[in-house]
Amino acid sequence: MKRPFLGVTIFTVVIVLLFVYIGEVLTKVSGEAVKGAGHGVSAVGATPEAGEAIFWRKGACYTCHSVGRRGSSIRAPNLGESGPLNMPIGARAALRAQERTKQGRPMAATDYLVESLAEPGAYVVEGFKNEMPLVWKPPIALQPDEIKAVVTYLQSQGGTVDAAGIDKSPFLQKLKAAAATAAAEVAEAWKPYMPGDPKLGQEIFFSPESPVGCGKCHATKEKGGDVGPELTHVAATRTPQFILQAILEPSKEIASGFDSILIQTKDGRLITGIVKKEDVASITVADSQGQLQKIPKAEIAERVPQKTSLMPENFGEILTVKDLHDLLAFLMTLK
Amino acid sequence: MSHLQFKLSLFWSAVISLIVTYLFLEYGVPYATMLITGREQWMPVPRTAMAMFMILAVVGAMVYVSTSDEKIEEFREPVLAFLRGDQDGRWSTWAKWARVVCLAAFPFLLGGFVYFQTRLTAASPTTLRIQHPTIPGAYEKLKNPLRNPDGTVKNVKFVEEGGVLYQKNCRPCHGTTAAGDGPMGWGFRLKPVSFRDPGTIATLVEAYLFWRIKEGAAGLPPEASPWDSAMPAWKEELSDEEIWKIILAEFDTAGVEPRKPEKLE
Amino acid sequence: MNLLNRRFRAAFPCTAFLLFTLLPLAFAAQPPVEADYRGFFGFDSRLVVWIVAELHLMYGAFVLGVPIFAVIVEYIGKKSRDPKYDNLAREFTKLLAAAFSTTASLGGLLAFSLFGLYPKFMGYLTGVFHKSYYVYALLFFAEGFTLYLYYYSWDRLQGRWKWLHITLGILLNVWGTLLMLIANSWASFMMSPSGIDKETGRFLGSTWAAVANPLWIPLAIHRFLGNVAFGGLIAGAYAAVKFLGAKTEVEKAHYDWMGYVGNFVAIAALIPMPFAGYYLGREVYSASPVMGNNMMGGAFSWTFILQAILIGALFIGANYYLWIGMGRIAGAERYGKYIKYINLILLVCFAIWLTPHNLPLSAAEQLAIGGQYHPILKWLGLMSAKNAVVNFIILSTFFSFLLYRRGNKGKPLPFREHGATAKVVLLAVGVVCLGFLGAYAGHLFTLDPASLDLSPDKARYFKFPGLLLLIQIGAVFAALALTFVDRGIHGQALLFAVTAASAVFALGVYGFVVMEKANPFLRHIAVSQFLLVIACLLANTFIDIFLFKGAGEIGGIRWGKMPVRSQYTLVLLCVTIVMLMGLMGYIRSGLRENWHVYGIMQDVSDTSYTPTMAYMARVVGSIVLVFLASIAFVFWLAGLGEGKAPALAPSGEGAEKVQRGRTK
Amino acid sequence: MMIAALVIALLFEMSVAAFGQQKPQATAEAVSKGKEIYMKRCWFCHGLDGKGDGPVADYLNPRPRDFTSGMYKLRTTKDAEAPLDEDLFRTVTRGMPGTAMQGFEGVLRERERWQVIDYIKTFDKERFASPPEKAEIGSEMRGSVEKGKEVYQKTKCWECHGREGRGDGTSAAKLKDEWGLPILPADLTKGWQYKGGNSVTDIFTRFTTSMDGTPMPSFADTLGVKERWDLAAYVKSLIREPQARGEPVLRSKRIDKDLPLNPDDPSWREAEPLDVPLSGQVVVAPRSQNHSVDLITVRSLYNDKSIAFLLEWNDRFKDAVHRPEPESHKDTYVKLDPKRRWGLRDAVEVQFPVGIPEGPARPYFFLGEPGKPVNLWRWSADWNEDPSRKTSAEELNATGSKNPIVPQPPESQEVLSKGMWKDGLWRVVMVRPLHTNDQGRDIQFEVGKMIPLAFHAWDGWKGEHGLQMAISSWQFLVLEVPTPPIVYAYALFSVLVGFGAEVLLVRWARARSSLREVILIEPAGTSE
Repeated sequence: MKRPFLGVTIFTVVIVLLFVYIGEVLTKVSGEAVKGAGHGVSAVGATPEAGEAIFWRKGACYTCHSVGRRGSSIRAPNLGESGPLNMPIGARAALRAQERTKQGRPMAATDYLVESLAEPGAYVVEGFKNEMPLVWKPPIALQPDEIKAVVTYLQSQGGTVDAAGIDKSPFLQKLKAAAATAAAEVAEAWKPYMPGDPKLGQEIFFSPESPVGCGKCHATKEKGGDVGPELTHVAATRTPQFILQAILEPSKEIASGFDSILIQTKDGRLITGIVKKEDVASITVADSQGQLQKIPKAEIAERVPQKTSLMPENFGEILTVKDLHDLLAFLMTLK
Repeated sequence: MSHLQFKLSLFWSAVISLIVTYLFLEYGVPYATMLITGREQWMPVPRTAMAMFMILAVVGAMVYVSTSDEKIEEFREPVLAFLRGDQDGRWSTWAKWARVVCLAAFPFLLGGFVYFQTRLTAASPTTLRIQHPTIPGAYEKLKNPLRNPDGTVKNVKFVEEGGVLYQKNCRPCHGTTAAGDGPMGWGFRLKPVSFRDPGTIATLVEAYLFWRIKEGAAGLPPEASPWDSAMPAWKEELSDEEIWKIILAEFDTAGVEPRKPEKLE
Repeated sequence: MNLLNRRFRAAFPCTAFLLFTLLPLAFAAQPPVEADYRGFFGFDSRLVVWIVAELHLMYGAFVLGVPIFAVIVEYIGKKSRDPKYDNLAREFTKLLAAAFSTTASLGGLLAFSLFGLYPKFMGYLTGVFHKSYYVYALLFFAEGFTLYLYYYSWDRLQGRWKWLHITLGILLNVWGTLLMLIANSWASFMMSPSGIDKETGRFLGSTWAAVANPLWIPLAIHRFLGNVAFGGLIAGAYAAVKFLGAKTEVEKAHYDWMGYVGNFVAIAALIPMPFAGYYLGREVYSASPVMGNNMMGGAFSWTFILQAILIGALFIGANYYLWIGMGRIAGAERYGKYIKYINLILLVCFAIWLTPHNLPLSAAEQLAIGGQYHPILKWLGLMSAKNAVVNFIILSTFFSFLLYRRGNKGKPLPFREHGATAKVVLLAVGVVCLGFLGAYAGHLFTLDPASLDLSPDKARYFKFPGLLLLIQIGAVFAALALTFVDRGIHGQALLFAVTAASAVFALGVYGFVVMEKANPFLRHIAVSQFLLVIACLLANTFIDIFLFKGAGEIGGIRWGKMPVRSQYTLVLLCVTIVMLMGLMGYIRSGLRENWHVYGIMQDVSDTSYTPTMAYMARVVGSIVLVFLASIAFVFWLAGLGEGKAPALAPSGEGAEKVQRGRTK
Repeated sequence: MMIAALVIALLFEMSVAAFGQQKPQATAEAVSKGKEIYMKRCWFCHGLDGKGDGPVADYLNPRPRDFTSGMYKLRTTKDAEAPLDEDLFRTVTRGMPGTAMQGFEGVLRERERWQVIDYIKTFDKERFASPPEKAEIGSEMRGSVEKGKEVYQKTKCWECHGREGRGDGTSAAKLKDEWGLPILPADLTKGWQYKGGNSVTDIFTRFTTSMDGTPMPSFADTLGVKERWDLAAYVKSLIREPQARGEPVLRSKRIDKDLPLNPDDPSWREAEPLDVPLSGQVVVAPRSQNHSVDLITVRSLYNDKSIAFLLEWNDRFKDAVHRPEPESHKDTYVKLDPKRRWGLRDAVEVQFPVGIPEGPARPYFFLGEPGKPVNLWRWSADWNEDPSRKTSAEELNATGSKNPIVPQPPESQEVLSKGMWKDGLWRVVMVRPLHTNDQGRDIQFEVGKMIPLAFHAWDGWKGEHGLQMAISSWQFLVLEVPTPPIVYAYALFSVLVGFGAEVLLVRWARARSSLREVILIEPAGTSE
């Protein structure tokens, strides 16, 4: 029994190895790209491929930026050909750098790209707001090498990849220093005063009876209203502090596309809300209760952009400390 | 058993079958292809196919000679006899010498083979593309807006307009009759596709063609190797409606029908 | 019963308990805010699910496939009163009982890992299918109880209670098939969802509508046949290993026979397999032309080359085993001369089947050929050519088998001696053939071209296959008539010739015409080919049964007189079909690409890409090795229970004998 | 299966051939059928009224035939006669090489082709009212190439077609057709562009019958039959078919002396030529489908320091002045202005990827793509004629056709180049060191590796500039290597191994033969 079994085992292994070999050969012959590589894994080396993986996964850049037809976010400039100036970011960077040089901050294309990651607020593309989180800070917390990879990915969009140039950029040094500070900050990270229960928080968020009823205006996943920004992935890009601030002081930073306007109609009504739809004949606004109102343009006497958010400013008063922590705990699960 | 009756031994039958197979593939098929297609040059059987067919032929021969113990014995006998040499003194002189020559030549043939295999030669890389790369999700569900739900064209005018667009924009490569033989194919190694070939657009849904025309070679996924495809990205110059019209005309010109989702019984 | 069997008895309730207490818990324990995906101790969660699912499926295939033919063998034993059949059925069931608890455990593991690693997706699936889970659980109980009842009551339910035992076996199959159908509906739902709102993915409330999705039945048929072939070949390999280790001639004879039966079962299931595959493929195209395209022309076209290699190995291997087997039959040497022709046909067909439409061309070849496609060989890559050669392979394999069967048969008895029964049965077979051939011919003659979106003038393309179907009816009756006048062999030859000429050559070539002129009609050609071949198989089988019933024997079959290489062939067949199972599992699952539920629910995990062939082959290869090793272990455990324990004894002598036999 | 298919296909071909070219009667029904076909296949170019003014006509050179003019180039009838139906049939069947007219064989059935001819003839009924007189072609005679050459000189064929037959004759630039538009004489070395076919009889027929609408006269009256067959033989001998060597691989030969910058240098004879076919640039706007350079012959040599390329291509005129205009992107293809004469320069360009690619991935074959730049060596005729320049080639980089093509800074310019034009043939040599210091922009040549390269060419006479050009697919360059000694060691080793294996096998077989005697005595042992 022993010897045939050994023979059969060897025979079996040989057949299976042959099968695996044919698989390898077919892969080679058919020129199948290594479709798996790069996805999900963190970057190794500053290559456009690694940067691409980070852009579309860990870095969560795609939640705001699209690249050409890839992705569907419109919060931030498209980095592909369909972006501003009809140029992909790699090509665009050179022009931006010239612009920045004229503004008194001399730099090259690569510097511009690094700067826009290091100091997102330094130059804001017209028509957009600076709402980019600092990528080297939590929750995204990219390592300097990973940021380098992302920059090479951006360079590969219409420009020349120049990994060496990134190292030379003064902004990378700044970024590294800032990242180090951030890491130190993480060590003594912000801690809530008390632990929250996400389940109760969810109830507060969605329950129609709750005094706040965030779900009337905000959506997570499929559920909720669409007056305010969708919060499905809010915790992936925002820190707890930011979220807390946004709840308590909603007007301090308003997400782009969610500015409210005040409309005065010809018959004297005043309507405040967020513009949801506008065409030649009419304008539809959503009010703070999530109700849609359609106003014919002919009836509008005046429209004034508001500096305040439509979101009520009184949550600090309505919510108990416990409610607030529950709500925050719930929001932090939205990654 | 009659010794007069000529019977080829199993070993030689196998060897001759393999040689005949090889000659058929190496010369027969290329010559027949030339005759049938009416072209002026032999069309070789691709090496990969050749290797596959020959491996099969060898497997087949091995299978056949091992179907019974007698056959194995019969097959092995000439080989062993050759290796053993003349031990009974019955071989003719030339047979003895032939054996010696064969034995002497074998190591050198092997050496030569190794030399030609290992010597640095530069063969141009094999190019292979996935024939129908996966259509991106954004295009997958598109329907030709110029067709009725039952597949008929809404207005014959569209086909005609598409025809003009086709002849103006696509004809230089894909040819007047969509046979992939347009004059601009001359310089391109990856020849333009013949739409008359039943394996091409006749097996595809129209959304697929829309994608290919709109995005061109630049929009191909990596495994479909866009490096040699000269297909332009027509989104630069043609509107969606024009592309849909061209698609109507392509099928009309080539005389084939697009693949339709089959009706579920 | 000794300790080990008791251990098995204990294992089942334990597993069942685990499965049915924890499973609902897993459903219920949906966290209020669920994660989409979870990791698995640092491993790739998709890989974990892949391996566990594939192993579960393989065990499941074995456990569902074996009872089908075990019961049939038992029934034959009852009819023929030959105890060797009963023993064989029992041995099959022993393997079954041993593998069953492993199957159940793997099923539990699969459920846990799915719920654990893909909570969101499984939440969705549970929302749609939770009702079917309970039915599944109940059926599982029934299956388990019936199996153990069937196995342990073998001795008690003998003699006049045998029918009750066979009924138990049939029940076992009923439960098994129902189980498979339910589990299968989940898998096919993921490929072709139904019963939900196509835009939002919202469940519309009817579980039945989701179960009865378009791919449910085609997939189930394909899986059913696959399971039978799988079971047969695993049992065959088991017999082969036992044969190689056998000490006595009796043992050898038994295991030789068992291997032969296993191979026979597999061939019987393999023959209709291509048709089931074609049906499934067609339905995939119907459900989503894009998925169909990816399958046959796109990213998955290369996996089908691999599949063709494996299936070719299966058919050639099965035939080869039969041919060697003819060596143990006195009198079979008369038919030896046919082997080379069958071999040639098989290889040529196989070569055509393997030829892809887009052959890899080097730049030089591209230049010489002047294009992407070789002007002649490209035709071999198209559907018509493939269909034709598949039919030819089936016919040849069947022919091989008939030769084998009549190996030791002498002169047939005059037909009238079989009495009226033979005539009635054969005429009935003729009428059945007349029925389906005629019905389909009628369908073709009256088919409205508009129903295929074809213009009316294309109706003329429907006539030719219709005509061939009518000719086939004539051929079937001619064959029967020849049988009635004691020319049965000529009748069979006539039918073979007509079928090969019409199904393979005429329709094979005609398929290209149709492909060009009336493409939507092409699938009717495939169905016609299928019906032509089936009619031939059916009529010839029955003619053969009566032809050689009671015919004189030239010599006996010397069971046990098989060379070692034949047993290795059985092992090869077994490994091949396990790899094939793994490969098909990958294709079926991979076709969805980055969708959990095709077109409805996107896979947004890190692993939502299609792996390369090389990676796939490595994973499937490992799964195959794990499966074979584990099932060998399970069989070894089952063998421990036997008192004689031939496997355990140091069998140096037997093995040496075998060794010596091999070198000779 | 396959054999059956072959047989059927063969039978089919034979049955078609058996029908011959018998023209069926032109009935009213045939004309109306012909009209249907015309409206599906022909009117795009030839126009609804057959005036050669279809919507596509403006993009074609030569323009489509105007059927109302009654003038046909390809006839077997006497000068100024209408063509025979068979002549038209031949053109419809085989097309006109070198033009946009493609053959319809295999698409239209024979009967359909006759029908469409019946319809075409209705555009100019008068012309076809009486049967035309057939020219005397007779059966083919064996001509003498030498005598034909004399006839070529004597008849002054070279005035238009050039001394070497490249269509570069002294009056070539001034020729006009029947409508007063500029027309170029045929380049007789390009057999693939002979509009009426390139067999000796075809050639004979052309100068016997003349080509209507063109300056090509009939020589039926001026030359004897024998002289004309001699001339035909000579013209046929001028044809140079592009060699299809199989692989598109340019083998660069290693020499141990300095690389020649002179195209006439005898060292070039040692290098193996590669014929590279080129197409019009139809990939991005502005597309041009009327390119003029359709074949470049390349040779390459290298030594331990540098690599040299010799590029040769036919160009009727030497154009060395450059006054480019901005390109317009208005239309998908460049519309032709048949009256326009251009004054731009000829140029040629070699394209390499910046790094040698590993694996099958390469930059896009036309100017690369973002992230995958290409290195261009552009030689231009105006620089060639400018004595103030050190070299006539410039190194540039491109990252896709959308992005501007950037010249490299002066310190990176390392390609030396020299071009010569003679008898309608440009010959250009480019030399560059194998390795440069500019690794981010230049190709670095490595011995034994497959290096993709592609070619671009501009013919100034046709107004080609910018993206209006002729382009090729990727070809491959390989710098040939001497076989390293280790390979010989491998071979020697395998000879020894083979010999050793043989010795063992023979010993085994001999030992076995004695064993076999034993087995034969004991036949029972075979079954296990």
